[in-house]
Amino acid sequence: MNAEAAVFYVLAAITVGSAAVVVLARSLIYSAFALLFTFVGVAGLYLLLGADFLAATQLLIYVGGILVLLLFGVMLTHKLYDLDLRSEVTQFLPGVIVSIGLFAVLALTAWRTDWAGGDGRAPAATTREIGQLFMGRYLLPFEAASILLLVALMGAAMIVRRKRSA
Amino acid sequence: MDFIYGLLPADLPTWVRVLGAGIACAVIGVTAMALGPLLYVYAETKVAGFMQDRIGPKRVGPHGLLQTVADAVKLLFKEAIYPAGADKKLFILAPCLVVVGAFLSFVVLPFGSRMQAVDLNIGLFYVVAVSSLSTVGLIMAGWASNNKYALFGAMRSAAQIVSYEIPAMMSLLTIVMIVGSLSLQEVVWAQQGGLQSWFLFRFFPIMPVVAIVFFTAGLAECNRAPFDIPEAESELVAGFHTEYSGFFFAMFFMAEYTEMLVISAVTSVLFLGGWWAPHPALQQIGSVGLGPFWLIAKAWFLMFVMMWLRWTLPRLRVDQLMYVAWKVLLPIGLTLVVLVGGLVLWFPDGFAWDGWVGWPLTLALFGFLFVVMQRAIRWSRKRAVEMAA
Amino acid sequence: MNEIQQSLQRFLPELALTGALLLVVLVDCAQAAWKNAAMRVLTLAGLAGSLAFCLGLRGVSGEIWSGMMVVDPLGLFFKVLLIGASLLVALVFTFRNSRELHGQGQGEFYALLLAVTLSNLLMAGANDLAMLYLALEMVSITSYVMVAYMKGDRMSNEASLKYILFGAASTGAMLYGLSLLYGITGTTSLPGIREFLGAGMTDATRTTMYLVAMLVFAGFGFKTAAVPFHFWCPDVYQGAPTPVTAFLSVAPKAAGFAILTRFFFSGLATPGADAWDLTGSIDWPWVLMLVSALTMTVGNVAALTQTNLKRLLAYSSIAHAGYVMLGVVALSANGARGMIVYLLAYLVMNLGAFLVVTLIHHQDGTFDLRDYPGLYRRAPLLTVSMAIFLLSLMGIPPMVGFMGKLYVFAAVIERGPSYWWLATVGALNAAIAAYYYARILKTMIIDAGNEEKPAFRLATADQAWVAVLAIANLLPIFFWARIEDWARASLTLYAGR
Amino acid sequence: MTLQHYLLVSAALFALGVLGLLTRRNAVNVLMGIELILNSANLNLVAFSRYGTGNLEGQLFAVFVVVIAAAEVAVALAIVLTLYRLRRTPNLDEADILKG
Repeated sequence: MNAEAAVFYVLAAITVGSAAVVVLARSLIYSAFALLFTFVGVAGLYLLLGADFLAATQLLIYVGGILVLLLFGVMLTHKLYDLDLRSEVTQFLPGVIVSIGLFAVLALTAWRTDWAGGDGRAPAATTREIGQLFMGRYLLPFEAASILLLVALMGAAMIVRRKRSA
Repeated sequence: MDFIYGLLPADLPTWVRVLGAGIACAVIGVTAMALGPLLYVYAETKVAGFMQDRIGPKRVGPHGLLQTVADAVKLLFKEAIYPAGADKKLFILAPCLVVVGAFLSFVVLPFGSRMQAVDLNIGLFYVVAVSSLSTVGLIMAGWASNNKYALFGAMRSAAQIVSYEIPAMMSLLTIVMIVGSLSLQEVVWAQQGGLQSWFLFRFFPIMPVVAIVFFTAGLAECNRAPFDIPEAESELVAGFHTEYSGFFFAMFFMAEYTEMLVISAVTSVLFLGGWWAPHPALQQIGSVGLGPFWLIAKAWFLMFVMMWLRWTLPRLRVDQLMYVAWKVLLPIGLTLVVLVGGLVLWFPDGFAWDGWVGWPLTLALFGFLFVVMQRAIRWSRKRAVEMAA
Repeated sequence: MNEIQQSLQRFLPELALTGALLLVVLVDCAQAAWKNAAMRVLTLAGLAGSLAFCLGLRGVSGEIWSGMMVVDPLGLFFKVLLIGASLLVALVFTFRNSRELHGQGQGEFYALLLAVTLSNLLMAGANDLAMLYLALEMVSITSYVMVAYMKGDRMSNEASLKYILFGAASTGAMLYGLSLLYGITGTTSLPGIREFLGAGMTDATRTTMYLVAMLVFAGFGFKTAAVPFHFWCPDVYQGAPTPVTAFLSVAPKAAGFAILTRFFFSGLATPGADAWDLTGSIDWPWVLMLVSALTMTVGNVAALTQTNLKRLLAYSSIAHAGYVMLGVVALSANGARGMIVYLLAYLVMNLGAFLVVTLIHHQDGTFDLRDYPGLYRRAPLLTVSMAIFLLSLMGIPPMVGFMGKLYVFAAVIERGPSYWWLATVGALNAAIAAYYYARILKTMIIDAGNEEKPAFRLATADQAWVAVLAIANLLPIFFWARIEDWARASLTLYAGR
Repeated sequence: MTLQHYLLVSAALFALGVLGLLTRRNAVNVLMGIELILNSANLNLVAFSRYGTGNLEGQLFAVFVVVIAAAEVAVALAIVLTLYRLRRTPNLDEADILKG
């Protein structure tokens, strides 16, 4: 087993293991913190796949943004300093059966499909090319995403702001 | 790493040299990172003493030099106390995360043209990204303490860090636009040629503002005064680490000072020429490169500025804190991005006065700001006294 | 540079909307008394300008923004329809005549309306998986916010929560499907995908294509509220402010059909053949037929027992999505024309019905059918107009709704005997629908009401708009040839590369 | 390492995300499940980009997904917070005014 494989298995174990904790943990706060390891594990896998820019993006936005937001969400929707942040589970058995079936189907798909093949080389150092694509071919989605962020920011602020006393 | 690799005898097998250099680097790095804070804390107490007309530590060792060592030893041997009802696993994990987040940035800091652990081509982005780990660590610490002041402190810290990250990114972007790369090493190389080509002194009235925005946001990101609301003693005891003691408290302390060092070092790399000497003649003595010396000197100077500010400026209120981030720094940052984008396009070689006029002007500007601030503080003190009377 | 200039010229409708959006956001920051009026004018001007720019794009066909989007007659039709829907909503529903919106901040509403319209247009022209997903999510996220517009209102909030969780889950599934599609074909551009699939594929890959189609359909099904992705629909339509409901029941649904058409016909059709021919990879008609039949039936049957009019119209809109889907099922030029005509008709009849419901709520504060008796005497204009809208929804000639049904049914029957059962299901459904629409009419006209309630006081503008919408349901039959010409001309999809 | 290894990890993430969606009552927890699904799709995209055609389309797609996820979570949490403010519960099945 070479080094790459070893790293891969470690990262995969972290990712999937902590994702399982996210879904199965009884305590909401454990789920949230386990999500941290999932995100970091996925970032590691991106690095292994040669997508360094994306790995940094993953850390910055998922860990620094989304996870922090989720943690705020967890804490603001419970009595503060309440250790027993239970997250109840319903219909556990049917859920497990469905997901196992889903996993089987997807795994089979992954194995059997003839995926588009290339020469197997990783795309060259990505940051510069990604930057140029953003300003070139992907200019429109790039600008559209900025409009989306503007609207989401405005909308989220509008929703949580208390009604004006006017 | 290459540097140490070169020092090892050439007749050893390659893998021994690589491994040896790696281990040596790691040992030196971790030791420096772990022992550095001892020095910084000592410096902080001395600076604080000087500012407040006190003497500062002086009993343990000559001039109190061993005071922090003694403190550290005390902390290490103190019993680790777990608050009642605290979540022990997370309670321990939290300081580790914070420290890891702070230390990971060192990986890309360039101490010399070849003295850098890894020259990632996303270096700057990486520095910003790994600091997010600390944010999560803070929240974890606050929550695991089972103490509402700790939790409030943690949430305030997190909100503050996330907010100030945005103006910091904006000012980073300007540098990235000028250099055309995210690699810290290339940022430093772009400032070759002595004092006058440091980014702080380019595009005269603009880059100083960028530097101020970045440094202010950086200051806020490591929760330093005047942005230390999350740890405000008078309101929240000590913020997220209220419940921590002993070794874990020491870890938070270490992380805080390490973060200060990282912010200072990154600021030096971005604006003060990194490992370049102020004049090319000072770059090396004989064959020994002085790169690390210059970088550390600059970083330490900036840390001194941080301490200076801490003991000079009054603390901001929470609403003022957010106001500064969203309504002052962010608009300035956005304007700067547009402005610098235009400048890079139209003046690729910089302004005419960049060479020998830019840096004295910049220094004069900072001097002017200093005087204005001093006046303002004196005035507000006088007013406070009058109001009290 | 040249390409960007050319793209910009063909992108003027979207640019007008973006400009108006940004201006509205800026104006909203001002602290002036004229602010609300200014924002309304800006919004209307932006929409009207956008519509005007659309006229300049007639007959243009081609890729813009390096293949991220296409401009073609079908896309243009949808753009006109979508902008028209927003324009009508902005004109007809005001903060004055809606009890739910009254007193809420106005700036965000106009900004959101413009943003949804912009994203709808992007969706109608998307030609790349990344753009498609981005546009779809833009529509969704802005809609979530619009549904939650009534601050402090539990129903609005709950509706929005259900909407966002359901939406995020189904678009997540869709994204997974898109990622697999990228894996199979190695490209994210729709023409590229068609080229790849046209070259033929192995059996294993074909099986995967089934999976992809199912996952991707989760996203489209969510947008068009097709069974089994319709669960959010009644709750959201009931909880959202009525103007928003009216808007959501028309515009994003139409955009969903636009993207569905483009994805299936532009992305999966056989190159070289007739544009309306799909690859033989999957038995598409059967999948779509089943969805269509189920959607109609579920919507109509559930609507039977409703007494809340918003909820009733929500279920009926699910059923109408099923009828529109009939046009897609036919997989022929006539089917597509049926879909176009049906959507046009649906726009005027559904908006009209919602407007009447809003006005009644404004006066009486109720959405409950049991409070409707005696309305004929109190508000004859509203009742007559409502009758027109409902008859149109039923599909009674000479209303536009009839023309819509006529075209889709004709397209399905024309496909051959194996499709006739579907037409039968459709006809049965129309009968069920006629029952509950008629029940509303009966309640309003025949049932004796409480005489103590005062007569309706309606603003002139509201009366005028109700009348305009009612006429819009009646008149088109007289110049149908023009409409049919337009529909026929819109049937071109840009399919080059 | 082959493509299939990564696809398996992503399939596991997807299945776990769906499990979270199906079994959790807490709205924030459901959001976490959705994040898992988005991450799994992103992992797919990047893996295909690396082992498939070697083009960057997958990575760029993934960047947009990350941005969209951020916007979506911001709006979703705003709504959850309002729900909590109005109802004192983050649980989904207690949000039940709309029925029928």
